[in-house]
Amino acid sequence: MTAILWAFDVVLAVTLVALAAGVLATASLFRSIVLFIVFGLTMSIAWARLDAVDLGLVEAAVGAGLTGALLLNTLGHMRSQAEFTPEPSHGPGGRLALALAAGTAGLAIGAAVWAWPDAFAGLGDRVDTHLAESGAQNPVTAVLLNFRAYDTLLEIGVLVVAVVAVWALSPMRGRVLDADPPGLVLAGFVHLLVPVVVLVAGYLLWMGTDAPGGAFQAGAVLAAAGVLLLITGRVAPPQLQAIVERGAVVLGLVAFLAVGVAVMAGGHAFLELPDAWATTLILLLESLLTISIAIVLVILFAGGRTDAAHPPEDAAP
Amino acid sequence: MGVVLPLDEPRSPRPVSPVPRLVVRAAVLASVWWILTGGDAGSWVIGAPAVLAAAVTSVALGRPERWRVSPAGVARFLPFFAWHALIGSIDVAYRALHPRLPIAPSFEHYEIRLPDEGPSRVLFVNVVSLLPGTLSADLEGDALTVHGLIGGTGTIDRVKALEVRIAAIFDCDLSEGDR
Amino acid sequence: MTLTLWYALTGVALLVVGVYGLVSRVHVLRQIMAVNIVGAGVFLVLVAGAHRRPSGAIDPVPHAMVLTGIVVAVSATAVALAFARRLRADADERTDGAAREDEARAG
Amino acid sequence: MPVVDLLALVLMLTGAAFFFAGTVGLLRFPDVYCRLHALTKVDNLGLGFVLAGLALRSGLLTVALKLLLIWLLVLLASTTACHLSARAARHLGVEPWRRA
Repeated sequence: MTAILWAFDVVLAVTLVALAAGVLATASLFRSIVLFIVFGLTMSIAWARLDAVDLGLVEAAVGAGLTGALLLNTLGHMRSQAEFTPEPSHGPGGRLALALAAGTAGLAIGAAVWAWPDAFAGLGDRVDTHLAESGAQNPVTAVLLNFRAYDTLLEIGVLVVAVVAVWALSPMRGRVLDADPPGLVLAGFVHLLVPVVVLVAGYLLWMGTDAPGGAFQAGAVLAAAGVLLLITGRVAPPQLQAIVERGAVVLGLVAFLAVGVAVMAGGHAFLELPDAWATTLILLLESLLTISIAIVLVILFAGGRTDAAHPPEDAAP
Repeated sequence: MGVVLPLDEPRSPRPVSPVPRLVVRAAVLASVWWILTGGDAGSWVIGAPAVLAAAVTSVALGRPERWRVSPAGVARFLPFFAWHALIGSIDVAYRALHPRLPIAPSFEHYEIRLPDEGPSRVLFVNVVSLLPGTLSADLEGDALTVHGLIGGTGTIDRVKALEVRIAAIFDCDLSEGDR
Repeated sequence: MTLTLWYALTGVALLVVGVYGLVSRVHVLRQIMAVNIVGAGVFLVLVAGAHRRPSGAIDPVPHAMVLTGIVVAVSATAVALAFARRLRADADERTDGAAREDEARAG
Repeated sequence: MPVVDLLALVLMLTGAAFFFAGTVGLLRFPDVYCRLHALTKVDNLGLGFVLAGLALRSGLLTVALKLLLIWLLVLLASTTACHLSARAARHLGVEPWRRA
């Protein structure tokens, strides 16, 4: 059995590196992006192999799905002549020098990894000791929303900043999204699938406290439904002018800060969840985070601001 | 007898109330939630709002249609589907592995008789792609383009037979389809 | 060779491929994908390293960090792509403007 | 090995065989339309067999139902993707292959 698993690990690793090389070497940008999506999906298998199911879920939804959709959307914006761009060559000497430099850096990092001790507890033992008081059975969720809630607070902050940046960069003039009517089959698909996706997002959210899953997975899955609605023309691109959407964007951040400050009234430190309330607070925070993450990712996909001052022109190229 | 599922009645003179649709869909989605969580009673804290949100989404996305599902039609369809999906796969697998690749692909055209835009059509067009040698390649109005892997008149015959089975699920009358 | 070491070295290999791609490719979309591949390599090293507990369980802290990292990476990618689109739109506008001026001069 | 596990193993190996045949079809069939036949029909049946094997191994009704739900969603997604791919290919004017 171990021999089969080793063969699997070898095939997986070779596939990953070959896909990465393919992404960067393929002449057609469209193919390159498709390979990148396959790379993300293959990464999620690697996460599963390393017992990182939480990461596998996020990678499949975000790394492969959403990043791929973002890239394809941008490629669509960049007009078709951008599709085949011959990469200017650095000349054999230049390429060799670049490869040597990258290879040397790799060897140095590889040597450092090689020197790792075989056994290393890290912070795992401390997480295990305090897991019972975290309010979550899934250690990854416990770390995210309790032990290192600072990280998550800052992360949701990063998401909000990203929305502001994207919004500032691109008033959505010109082509919004494909104006092609979805057709009966796609419309039927969306009609059946989106409600189920909403349910699955709720399920991932619920599961997150004691098994792989949580706000990030749920938010990413919900965002996928939003993107599907967006590209099939079932909903207009988010109108950031609308108070509801602005509210949804900052909902997670505000709730996180509010909870962090509120617990201080009980004599706790900032973001130090009281043991008795931890489970409830985590579930509440995760629910609000899910909504914010989903709306942020959809806005990032839509890739720009639509407002009264810059009404989107019709999709005619 | 048929279970009335809320969806479309294209020529209905009165607007149809969304409430029965909402209730039926919420019930269906609640059973999906039950399956997902393995019947965990505590999960309804998240489950109830999630089911409600999903049901509202479903109703908001659909047109106010009304359609019926005949349990007898479903009961007759399932073995038909299972058998033909199996045969279809074995057939393609055989052709793919055969050294001489015995295929003769062609496009065929078919006029759909199932009612316009309804869920029966969506099911029909999707299932066509799972049956032996047929694949729905395009749809414009009532005109379905089928890609046949083996060609010949068999392609259209199989599609026609499927349409009758689908019509039985939804209690549709195919004879008035040429409106 | 342990599972940890194998996947950590795979991560290093991805990092090398990504860095080489980043400096040798010119198209902005491919550079953005190269950065993402570098990120994937780093994440793989981190998570492989989290697989070394004597108990056989995983160390959840790097997992949580990488989970955060993936979401931050997608937002960074989105911002980078917004920059790319903006650059492209401005470049197009300049070419269109130049073309119009040429037309005006010719006509 | 208990009979149930043996049966599950047989089911999963059957599924794997279908996946293999589907992949051979993807590689050997001459054009996009024929390849879609292989992917849509054969791979989905293969997945059905694998999931049936997994359901049998778990021995739990809720797990079996969950796997059935997954299979139905995959069927829906892949027949939709198949139709959209074929449609896009036709609209782009991809010529179907004819035996010479």
